[in-house]
Amino acid sequence: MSEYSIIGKPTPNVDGPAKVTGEARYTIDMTLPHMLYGKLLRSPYPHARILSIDTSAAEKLPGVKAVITGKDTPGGKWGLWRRFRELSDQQALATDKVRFIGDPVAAVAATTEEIAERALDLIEVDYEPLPAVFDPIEAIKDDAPMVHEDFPSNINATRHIEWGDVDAAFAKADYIREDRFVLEAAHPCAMEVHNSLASYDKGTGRLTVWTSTGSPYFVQQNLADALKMREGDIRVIKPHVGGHFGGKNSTMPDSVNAAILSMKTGRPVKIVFNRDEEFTTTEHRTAQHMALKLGLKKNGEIVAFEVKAMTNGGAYTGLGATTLYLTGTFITMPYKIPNYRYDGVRTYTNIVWGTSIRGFGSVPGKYCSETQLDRAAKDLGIDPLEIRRINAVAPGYTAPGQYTFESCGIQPCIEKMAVRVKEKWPKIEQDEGIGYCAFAYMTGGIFNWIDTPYAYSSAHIKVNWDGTVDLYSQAADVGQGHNTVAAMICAEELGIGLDDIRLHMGDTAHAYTDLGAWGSRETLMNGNAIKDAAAQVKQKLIDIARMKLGENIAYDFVARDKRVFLELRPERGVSYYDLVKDAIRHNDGVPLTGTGHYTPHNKGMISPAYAMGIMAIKAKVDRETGHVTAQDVLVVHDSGQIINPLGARGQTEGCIHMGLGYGLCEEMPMDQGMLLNPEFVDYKILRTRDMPEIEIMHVPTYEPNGPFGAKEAAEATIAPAAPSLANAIYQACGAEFFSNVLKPEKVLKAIRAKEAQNNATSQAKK
Amino acid sequence: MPKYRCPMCRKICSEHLDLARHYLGQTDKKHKEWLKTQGLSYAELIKAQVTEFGNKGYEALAEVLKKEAVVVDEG
Amino acid sequence: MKQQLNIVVNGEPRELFIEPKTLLVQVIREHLGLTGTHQACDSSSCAACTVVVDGMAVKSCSILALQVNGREVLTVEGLAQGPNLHPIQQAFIDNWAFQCGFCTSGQIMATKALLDENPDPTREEVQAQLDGHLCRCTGYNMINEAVRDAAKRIKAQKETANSEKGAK
Amino acid sequence: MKTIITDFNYLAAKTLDEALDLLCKHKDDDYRIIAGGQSLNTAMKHRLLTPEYILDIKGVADLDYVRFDEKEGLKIGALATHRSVELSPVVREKYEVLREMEENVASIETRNWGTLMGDLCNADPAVDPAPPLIALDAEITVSAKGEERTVPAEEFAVDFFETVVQPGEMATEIRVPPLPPNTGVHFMKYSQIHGDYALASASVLITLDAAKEQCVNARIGLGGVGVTPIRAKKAEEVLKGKKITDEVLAEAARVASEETSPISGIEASADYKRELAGTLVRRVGKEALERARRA
Repeated sequence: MSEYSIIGKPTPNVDGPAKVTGEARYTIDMTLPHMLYGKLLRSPYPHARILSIDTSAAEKLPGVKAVITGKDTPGGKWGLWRRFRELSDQQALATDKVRFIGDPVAAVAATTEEIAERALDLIEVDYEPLPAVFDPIEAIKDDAPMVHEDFPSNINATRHIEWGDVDAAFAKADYIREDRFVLEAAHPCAMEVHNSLASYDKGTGRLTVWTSTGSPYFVQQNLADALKMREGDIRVIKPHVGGHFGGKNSTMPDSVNAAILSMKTGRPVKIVFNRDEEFTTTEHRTAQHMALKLGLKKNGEIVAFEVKAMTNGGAYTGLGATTLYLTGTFITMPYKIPNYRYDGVRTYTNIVWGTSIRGFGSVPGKYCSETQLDRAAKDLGIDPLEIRRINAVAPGYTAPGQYTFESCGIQPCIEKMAVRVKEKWPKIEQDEGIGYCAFAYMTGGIFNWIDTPYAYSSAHIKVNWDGTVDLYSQAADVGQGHNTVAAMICAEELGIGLDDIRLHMGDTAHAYTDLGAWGSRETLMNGNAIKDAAAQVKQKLIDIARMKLGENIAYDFVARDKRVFLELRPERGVSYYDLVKDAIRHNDGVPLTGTGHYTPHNKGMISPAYAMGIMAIKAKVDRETGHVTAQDVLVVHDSGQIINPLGARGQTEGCIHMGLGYGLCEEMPMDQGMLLNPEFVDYKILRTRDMPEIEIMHVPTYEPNGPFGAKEAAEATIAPAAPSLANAIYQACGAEFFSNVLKPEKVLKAIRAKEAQNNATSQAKK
Repeated sequence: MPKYRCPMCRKICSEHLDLARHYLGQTDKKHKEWLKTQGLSYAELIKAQVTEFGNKGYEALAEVLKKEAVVVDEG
Repeated sequence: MKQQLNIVVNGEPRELFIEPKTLLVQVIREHLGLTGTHQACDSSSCAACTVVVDGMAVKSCSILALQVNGREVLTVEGLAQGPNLHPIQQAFIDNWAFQCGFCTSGQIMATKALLDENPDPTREEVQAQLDGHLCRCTGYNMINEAVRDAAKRIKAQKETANSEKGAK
Repeated sequence: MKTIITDFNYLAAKTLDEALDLLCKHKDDDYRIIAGGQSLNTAMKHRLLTPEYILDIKGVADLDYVRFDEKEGLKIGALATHRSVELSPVVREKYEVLREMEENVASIETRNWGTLMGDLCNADPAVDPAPPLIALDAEITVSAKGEERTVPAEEFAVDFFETVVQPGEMATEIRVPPLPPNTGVHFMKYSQIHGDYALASASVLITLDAAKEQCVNARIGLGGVGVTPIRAKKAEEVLKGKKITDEVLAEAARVASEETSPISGIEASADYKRELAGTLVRRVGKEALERARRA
């Protein structure tokens, strides 16, 4: 018998019935009586001063109820780095100048979407175009145009990490290589675009906002800043969310302007972005330049590693500063690196800004470091899997001043991979190769840039007379399956069934704080809070059971299968349902409640726990067209105790899909700040026929910081997909890549370059 | 062993290089402005640090801090 | 000038007066309030808005509603008959074939049309039929498994129904 | 999400005669013909097109056919959907290449509603049906009230999103002649993502002599490598009259790629597309040759 009755069992999604019948309501599906439709007028210039705005013609259009510009807004600036006010740089509508193509300058509310759209055409804006800057290397120059005043050379944030004696270690290294990389931007492309519905109550002065977000709490805080209101006068509700992937952490102009328009008109206002607005004005994975210097011993042991990163931040901060830091940390994992130095600078530029997209900084960095490691291994004549094994960390490993891996299954993961690869792919054909990448990722961030005074996560439980449990939390299911995980953890702790649990999630008015879904935090942080709340209720039930059974104080009780019974004598127990009734009777008719919370303490700079593993991809290259086929994927993953194997698999499959897209086809080419592919016609996402089958194996560990030993599941697996693929092509034909997006033409060029190099070498030998 | 205090705030470090690291990690105007009085540019120091391998930006600032940082007694 | 549109939606005859420029998806979502059909793009490239018209899977975002005059439209809301979920819906739940669920109604309606035509598709056939559907969450493999599982369930359901008939 | 905000007058025809009457009447107006309309509606959503009249021919049942007779070959009416061509038993039996082409046109949803003719009339240079129709020596009937003319497939598109169809006219039928004996045809398109627009596409038809030695006729259609789909006539000459070897195919491929004039885009440069066209001609030609030998 397994230790758990619910945890670890494949469990269908608790939101399933709603989602397969069309009954699930997303913000985009919602309307309110008397509702108006809002639209934003956006800048066509990457950088320009606003000289004047004439809204009179738009105001006269029948059906238009409000037209606002920057001067009509409360004027509060906001950002996720709330603790550092100078980095709270977003605003509802541009006042003095626009900073990227798509910066909003005016907003309209009208009785129909069509009238709102027509009204935008009638607004006249007089701009004075300013010189603009689009690349970090240009942005950091002395004479570069300044995107924000007070930020010389457009330096938005810098990060420095250092441990050991890097320079001395390089001096002693047997082998050193330096590589420079250019990483392309990618868009998260959630299927549901950003959209919000705001309803301001004229009588009470309070505001309710429904929005497609990963964190109702962040939106509430940011709205309070933007609107200069008390946060308690703002209620944010997260309905079902059609995808997040890191692109829905920041509060965007949809919710803020819908709120302002609702306050102006006294009517509910809904703003829905078009897909091209989604691409051109919402947050993406940052493009960056990276330089890596790696020092090894002859046997492949890493002795020193140095990384420099310059990221193309864009017009505002978002979570870009955190991403910059995490790029410098995830790139070291899961390896023993005795001497390490990282410097990162994030520059403001006149493009839409980059942020914390799925994988949170790990994706570009790992692409560079893992392709570099393969080249080093080849030069030293070491097998690529072996060099990863040699350097992989052991449980308890600490990167000085940064992070500690408590549970850590990377070594067994690599061993398992070595065995499985031999079984699965005994023969490699011409133009095929196997590429590897080891990886690790956090389980929720310890950071508090949002400056919350509250616990990082909390949950409240109410047990009713009939034994049904109401679970309240602000935690956000954005599609990752957290609602299912939350119900499972609650049910396991109380020893009841999923059918007993009623979820009330993602509403700032109904629950205490949770910081939302980012950095793979909900399972551990919200899970701990829920477990804590449930444990309080369980204790009350045990107390009643002990009293009823008259048991000795020394005997332990367990709650399981809807009973509470003696651990050593399971036949002596009481029905959960009877206990609940007794408990409520004993409590003067008050339902049983528990309030749990979790905040990490003394867990380093990043996270309380890390998931990790290794990926292998078998790929084939067409030497004539440059086409790369990812044929087969193997992952061995240490994800602690898996809560829901179905959900964990789903997340892993999805991460690999997105990771392969990063490696193969997703990019955001721009010309003078204008995105050239702002529709799915031109922004390529892998389709079903492009996806290989994926085999996922687990190395279970027990994570002491997580609920039931759980830690992050699967977000770790987005970063390794692209480097595994690039390494597979490198193994297949020697072609080397110093940027992601292996479009056929790039691959063909790399193959030709390799052939030319080989020819030159053989000529020289003659 | 002597310790050194940041000329602009209360941060105390035992090494000049560490103090330089602290200094360039600050994004407020006050810290940036003082660099100008020393003939240094915040942007240039960051640029030196991030565009070339090594610790060039910090080392340059550490040299200045060696002269300018306030020495704090051990006790 | 508004024109009359007569369509049968989920088995119910509907008579509407609409602007000719109205797209089928607008009729479904805005006029009829059937918001289970979603839109995720403006370029006819994602197939989230797929509904079944006269047995064919089509993209409701790219079709003028007047062009379906006189036809039968099936949306996700009309798939399950009576109190139980349709086997496709149950298979999608049991196989974790969705995460955020936003593209799911399109995937399910395309599956309905596929299985009506080909009751026992291979992995490759499912891929070929659902290739136009963008999904950002699942990586598609679990959808593919759900579709084939749904095929088995429908077959089993038919066999049970037949044997019950035979017994009578 | 975007909707069509341009108001237009909507006029629907139920027969070919009605359609030609409407076209005649609105010849001088700003109108667009709509069949499946999937490209047109998207263009209108983006306000790239803002016509005053929409002439709906989707209901013209007398043009919804896929027919074959031994003498005249295959006839595809203007309202036949992609899907009906794909599933047509006679297409499967006699013109396998058209089925192969259809299976990779966009998505099944698009093929269910969209017509093959509408796709040709939209005149995207990468349109999938054009190369095989060029290789098959198809011709397209263009009708106006009381008039009719036919145009070879390779001359149908005249520029980027522009065809020979003039105001007052509509394309009504595609006719594909019967395949001569000892003939093989193949089509391939390449896009990095399955089912996507072609970076380049090629279709090659090869007819061998009775001994199945010499190539007596060859036709090559290319897509995505110019402002319109093109016929690679010089490359055809390389094949004609020869025993086709790998070397001959390689030479034809080289010549074909020289006949292209692709445009650089974010997806690939002109140079890449030019080379890709050659690679496809070689691969497709080899399969067409095999098929001709088996025919």
